Amino acid sequence: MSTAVSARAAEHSAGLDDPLVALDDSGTRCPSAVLDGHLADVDETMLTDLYVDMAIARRVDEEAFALTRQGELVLWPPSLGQEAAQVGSARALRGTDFVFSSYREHGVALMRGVGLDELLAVWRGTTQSGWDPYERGMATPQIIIGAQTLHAAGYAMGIRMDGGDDAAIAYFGDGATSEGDANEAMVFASAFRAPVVLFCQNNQYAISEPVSVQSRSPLAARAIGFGIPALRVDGNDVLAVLAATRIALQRARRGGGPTFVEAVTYRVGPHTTTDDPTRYRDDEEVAAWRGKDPLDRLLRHLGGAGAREDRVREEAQVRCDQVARELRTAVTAIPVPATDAMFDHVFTGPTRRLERQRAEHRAFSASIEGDR
Amino acid sequence: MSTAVSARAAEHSAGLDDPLVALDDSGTRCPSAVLDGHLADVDETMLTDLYVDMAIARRVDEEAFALTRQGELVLWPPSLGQEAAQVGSARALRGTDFVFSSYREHGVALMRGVGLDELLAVWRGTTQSGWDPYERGMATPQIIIGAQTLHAAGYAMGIRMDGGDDAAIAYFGDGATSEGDANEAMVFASAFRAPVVLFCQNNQYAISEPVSVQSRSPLAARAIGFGIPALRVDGNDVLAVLAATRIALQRARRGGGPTFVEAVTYRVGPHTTTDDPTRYRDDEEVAAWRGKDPLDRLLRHLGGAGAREDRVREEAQVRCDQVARELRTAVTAIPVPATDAMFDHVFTGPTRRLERQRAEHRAFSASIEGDR
Amino acid sequence: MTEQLTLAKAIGRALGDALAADDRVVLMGEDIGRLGGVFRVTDGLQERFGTARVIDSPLAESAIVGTAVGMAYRGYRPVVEIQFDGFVYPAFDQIVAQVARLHYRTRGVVRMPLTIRIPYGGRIGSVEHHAESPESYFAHTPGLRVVTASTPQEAYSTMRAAVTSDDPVVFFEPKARYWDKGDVDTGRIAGLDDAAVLARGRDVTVACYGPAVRTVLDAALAAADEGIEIEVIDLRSISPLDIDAVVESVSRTGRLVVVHEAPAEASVASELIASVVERAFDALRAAPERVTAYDTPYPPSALEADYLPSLDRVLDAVDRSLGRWSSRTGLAIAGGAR
Amino acid sequence: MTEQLTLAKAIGRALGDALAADDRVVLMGEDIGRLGGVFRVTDGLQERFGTARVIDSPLAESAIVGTAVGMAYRGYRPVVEIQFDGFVYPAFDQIVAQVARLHYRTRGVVRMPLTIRIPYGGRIGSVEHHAESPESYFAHTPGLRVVTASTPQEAYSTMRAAVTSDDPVVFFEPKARYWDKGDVDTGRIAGLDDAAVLARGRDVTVACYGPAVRTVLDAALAAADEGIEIEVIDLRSISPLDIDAVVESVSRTGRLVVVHEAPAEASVASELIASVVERAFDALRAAPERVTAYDTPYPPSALEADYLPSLDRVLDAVDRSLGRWSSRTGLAIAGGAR
Ligand SMILES: Cc1ncc(C[n+]2csc(CCOP(=O)(O)OP(=O)(O)O)c2C)c(N)n1
Ligand SMILES: Cc1ncc(C[n+]2csc(CCOP(=O)(O)OP(=O)(O)O)c2C)c(N)n1
Ligand SMILES: [Mg+2]
Ligand SMILES: [Mg+2]
Repeated sequence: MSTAVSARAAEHSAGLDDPLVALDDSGTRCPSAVLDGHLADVDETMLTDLYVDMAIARRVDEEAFALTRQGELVLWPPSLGQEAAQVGSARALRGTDFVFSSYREHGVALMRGVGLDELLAVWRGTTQSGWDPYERGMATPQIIIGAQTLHAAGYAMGIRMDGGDDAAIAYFGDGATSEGDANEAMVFASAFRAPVVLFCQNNQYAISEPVSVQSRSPLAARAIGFGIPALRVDGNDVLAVLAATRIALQRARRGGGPTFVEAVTYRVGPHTTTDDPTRYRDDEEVAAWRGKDPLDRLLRHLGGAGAREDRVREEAQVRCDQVARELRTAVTAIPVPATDAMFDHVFTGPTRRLERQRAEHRAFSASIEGDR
Repeated sequence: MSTAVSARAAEHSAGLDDPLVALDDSGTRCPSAVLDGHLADVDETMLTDLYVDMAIARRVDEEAFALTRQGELVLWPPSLGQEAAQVGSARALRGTDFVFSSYREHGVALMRGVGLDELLAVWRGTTQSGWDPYERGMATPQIIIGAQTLHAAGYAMGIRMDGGDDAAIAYFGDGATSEGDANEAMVFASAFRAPVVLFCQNNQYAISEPVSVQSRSPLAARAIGFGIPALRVDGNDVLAVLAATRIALQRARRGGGPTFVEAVTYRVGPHTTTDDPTRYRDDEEVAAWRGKDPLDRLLRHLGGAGAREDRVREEAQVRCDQVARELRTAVTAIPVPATDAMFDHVFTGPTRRLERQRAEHRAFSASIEGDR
Repeated sequence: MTEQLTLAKAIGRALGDALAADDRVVLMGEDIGRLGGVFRVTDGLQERFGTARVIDSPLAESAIVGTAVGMAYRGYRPVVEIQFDGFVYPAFDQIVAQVARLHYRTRGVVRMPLTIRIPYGGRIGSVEHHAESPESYFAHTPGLRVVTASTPQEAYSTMRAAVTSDDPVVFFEPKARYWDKGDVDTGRIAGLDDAAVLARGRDVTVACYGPAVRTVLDAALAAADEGIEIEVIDLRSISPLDIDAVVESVSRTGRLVVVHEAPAEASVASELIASVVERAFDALRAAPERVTAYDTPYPPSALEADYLPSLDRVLDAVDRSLGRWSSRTGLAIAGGAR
Repeated sequence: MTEQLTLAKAIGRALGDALAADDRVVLMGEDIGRLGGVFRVTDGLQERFGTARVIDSPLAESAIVGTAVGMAYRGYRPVVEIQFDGFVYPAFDQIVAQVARLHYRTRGVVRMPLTIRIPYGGRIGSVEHHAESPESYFAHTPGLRVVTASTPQEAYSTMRAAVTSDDPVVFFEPKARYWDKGDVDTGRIAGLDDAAVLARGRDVTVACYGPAVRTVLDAALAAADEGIEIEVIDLRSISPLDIDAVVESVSRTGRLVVVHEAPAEASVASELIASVVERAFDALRAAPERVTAYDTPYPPSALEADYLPSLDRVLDAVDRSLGRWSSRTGLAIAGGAR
């Protein structure tokens, strides 16, 4: 135990007072000693891609929200407003990294190549996992707040054991930082110098509770006390998020252990489609954050940088409309499992008890079909 | 959420690099800007009392250890070496404060007026609680690591609700800081500005695991990230511990919320009477820490301060011998509960199920007495 | 005073009345204050009683229960909410190793008058962890009272009793029935020990609780059409169980079916059957039957109707118990061995 | 190769052999490395396999299990230790909501080949939380295999099977039997499904597992002196239970006694009785009996001998089941209704 470790953690931390920015609200590129070295490859193509990715993430979210209102999905936790935090961080990853997310990381999932049907399936109530985690390098949604942070830390411990230079990333919310699991994840990640990025989207709310209920001090500052460097970034600035995640990943790959990234953002929509945020927050607050919209900001930047804003917007529009059409086809094509499937995969092989119950259920189903 | 809170926490913290001391290893009184204001009332009488208290705590520990070897107790977790941390902190409390400890705080219990029979009863296997928590202002030993930190935080939240200026104190070890509960306790204590002292005795080991397994950075530093001021003190310096706890209590009573105190000390004995520390640590390490013995240090200080060292030692000796005699009487006088008592107090009143089981058990007992 | 209330509102009323009746009562949980809870059960209570008594807590279940333990030490009577059934497990240690045992541990000195409210059960068409029935875990834990309610009146009366009880109570609120309406007499405070016979019948005893009660009552009506009389027992207390009431009933009917939404294995249904068999073996004329969830994790909601006990599955079990035709036995002896 | 080993050493041998056989096996827990575990079960393994494969972890059970889940995702087969029975509850969420369900949740894609080792059970004369039998909680949880062992050979063979299994296994190690010695053939690897009949007998079936097995075998010997033949079934797998084996036995004996150290309510014993009654009602000639801990928290160790099933309590239940004199029934029909 040495003060050197916290000194090192503090030294490698940044943005605790004012979140790091690469693009200010007006879209102007601000120099950043911390971030700039990790943004050298950003060119117009990349900026356009980032914009299109965010636009698609937003459109998928809007469409899914609408589908829920139409009864096609049972529930939907919108990611509206968090596109920069999700796209920026996910774009920093490589295919062999592994993502452990909560339930709101639709943008991240899309970046990992998750199909639209795969993305919506959980929310249609037909399955608890929409995709193959190994195929996408991403675990399926975790609903127990904080639980996935330990999985990410453990996965990263595994990476160290087999000597790879992959990294794991855990996505979690501001509320999650209060859970024992999220704190134990910091203990283990730090103790084992696990190559993991602890990526906190501080979207200001845990359902109705403002982040001030969870903590009176910045969430990122917490990490330093665990010996983990913290980067606090403007979460609506896709470049800042991209750069911070790259810094964290680089540290992880080089054996430098975990990094905590706090992306300061805002959940513009309700917690889920069943929530009514007017009960706990003002329109003004929402309006103020809408002014910091991540897509608008990048678009302004693209304009300022000389790109044809309307061309980018149009390209995005075309892609989004395409995605929206695909999505509406995809949702109805999601298979409804046979009832009998509820007995599958409890274990890796059959057990007498469950096969008995399966048989009983079959006989019963057959009986009521003929009978009543 | 504001950086101001962590700034305030950091500002009110001290000793993170080098633990605060009032008495150095040689017993010399060192000036301390942080501590001295809280040691103004320390005179020879108080120093003598502190010495005698520590000597008694040590003697009780030694006797209990011996009793365990003789089969009179089922287990004993020795507090040898931690007398300054326990006596110094407990002496800072007042009667209406409330203590939540783990299993090793025998010194604290003695300071709270816990009787020798009460202290030993749990370790004789005849009860799970040796004393009335309300009578002593101290909950009985907690064995689940970390659980009591939440109880202390909640008790302190209660104090705030009823507007008292009492405080709660949680005692826990270095190992306990890894548990989710201990971290959640910091979240709640900080969020509710609870008047609680989080008193960590870092005795360097959790059973066989050195504290480096738990954390690569100082435990006290962790608190600051939660917005909680931290004081790190030489835990073998009874005056430093006394002062730090007083500072923490004063803050609590004045509405300033929680404080984390890390007392850096050493578990000189085995983890419990069933442990064999030679399997995991060197004799040299133990010897080095024996050199920092809290009793010797205070005695040297008393000598240096002009008090008659041998008089103090003698006074302590007389009191200790007295206590040892009482203790040996007390242990055998601890009542063995009637078997039937195992059915008592599951609920506050009888239930049919348990009364049935009680009756069955009685009938059965009667039958085998007569029968086999 | 009698009033028509939903079950959710009846609980809210009970909590409000409890807060008004006793200063030591405090409420704590995630989103219970400003929002009034995700089911609006605590709607309006923070406005009425202030943020010091109706507390929005940080997001940490172990701490919610653990700090409530500390408050109880200080003399409070905390009522804490776990937002959904599936989120109680992080608090498991504090519940089973602390709340359930402190009275016993301290030989009766410390009391833990905590109420742990848990909206529970399925059939709300939601996602994983929002539809579970974890009551058997708590029933297996000595030192906890575990209760539920099947109507707005029961919910009101039992919640008042739970908050007043000096024992820790885990109160499972049947969330699928939150919107059921019924008359509530706020003068009625229940006991926590006794089952209630909701319908008398000679042929089969069906014991159930919480959300399953309505299913069973419906089944009893359907059975009546076929001339079969079901005696419906609402157990109300899940632990301790009112075995006497069930034994008394079975001594008349000779047949027992137990219905709940939790999986079967090592469950409350297992317990009830084991206990009744122990005490009324000779009275039993047929093997007791369980109608429960299957022993799989809770499936996606698209399948929950088949996973949970249904009216038809209850009737099937009743038939089996009567030796009439049933899907499982394949018997087709109409009228059965009555 | 056959060798005399204590049960503790047999488990250590199994773990060492598993580490040697498969690089993906890793061990993690509190004090399991340098110290070799508080019971020395993992003694020498860190020296042999290094700190990367035999890991002393920070003191946090939820993290021990939760990070093991992550390792399993990465392709490892973690074997984690919970130091004592009473310390498993902080990990409850990770075990029941993650470990038990990930295979189901992902429709068979993700496997959780975790082994969770828990030294359990009483009669070691220790303090609170060191003598519990929490297996019923896990038996009630779909998706977990729950096993134990009663001899060194069983411990070896079953641990090898547990580590090799692609299902998550909670392995309850009967700590009071750690020092029992017996021959161990390291060539024998068990299955995880079947109960074993340890003694044949015509009069009563007694089903038990783990630390209770020796008690029951002793009781069988004592009963034999009185001319009563007990058929002793060691269940071995606590979940799923081998009901077929018990039903087969009961179909011959007509009588069933279930013995375990956990409290009775909503327990494995409740389950076994409910299941056997369901399937062998007509074969039963007397009410099945439970000999378990009472439904109180674990008492101080001074009282544990009376709290736990004893030879005499087993015999008393056997007598009761045979309709002979028993303390509970007060019957005195020597020879009984056999
Ligand atoms: C252990 C647990 N407790 C409670 C909940 C209920 N719940 C679902 S989302 C949520 C708020 C989470 O807030 P945050 O971590 O900030 O994530 P966000 O929803 O803002 O993305 C709560 C309390 C849960 N899912 N899991
Ligand atoms: C939840 C829990 N896990 C594990 C244990 C077993 N155990 C008892 S003491 C101990 C070490 C505690 O170390 P520390 O917190 O430093 O306190 P110390 O014993 O040094 O006073 C452990 C692991 C326990 N009692 N509770
Ligand atoms: Mg949030
Ligand atoms: Mg320690």
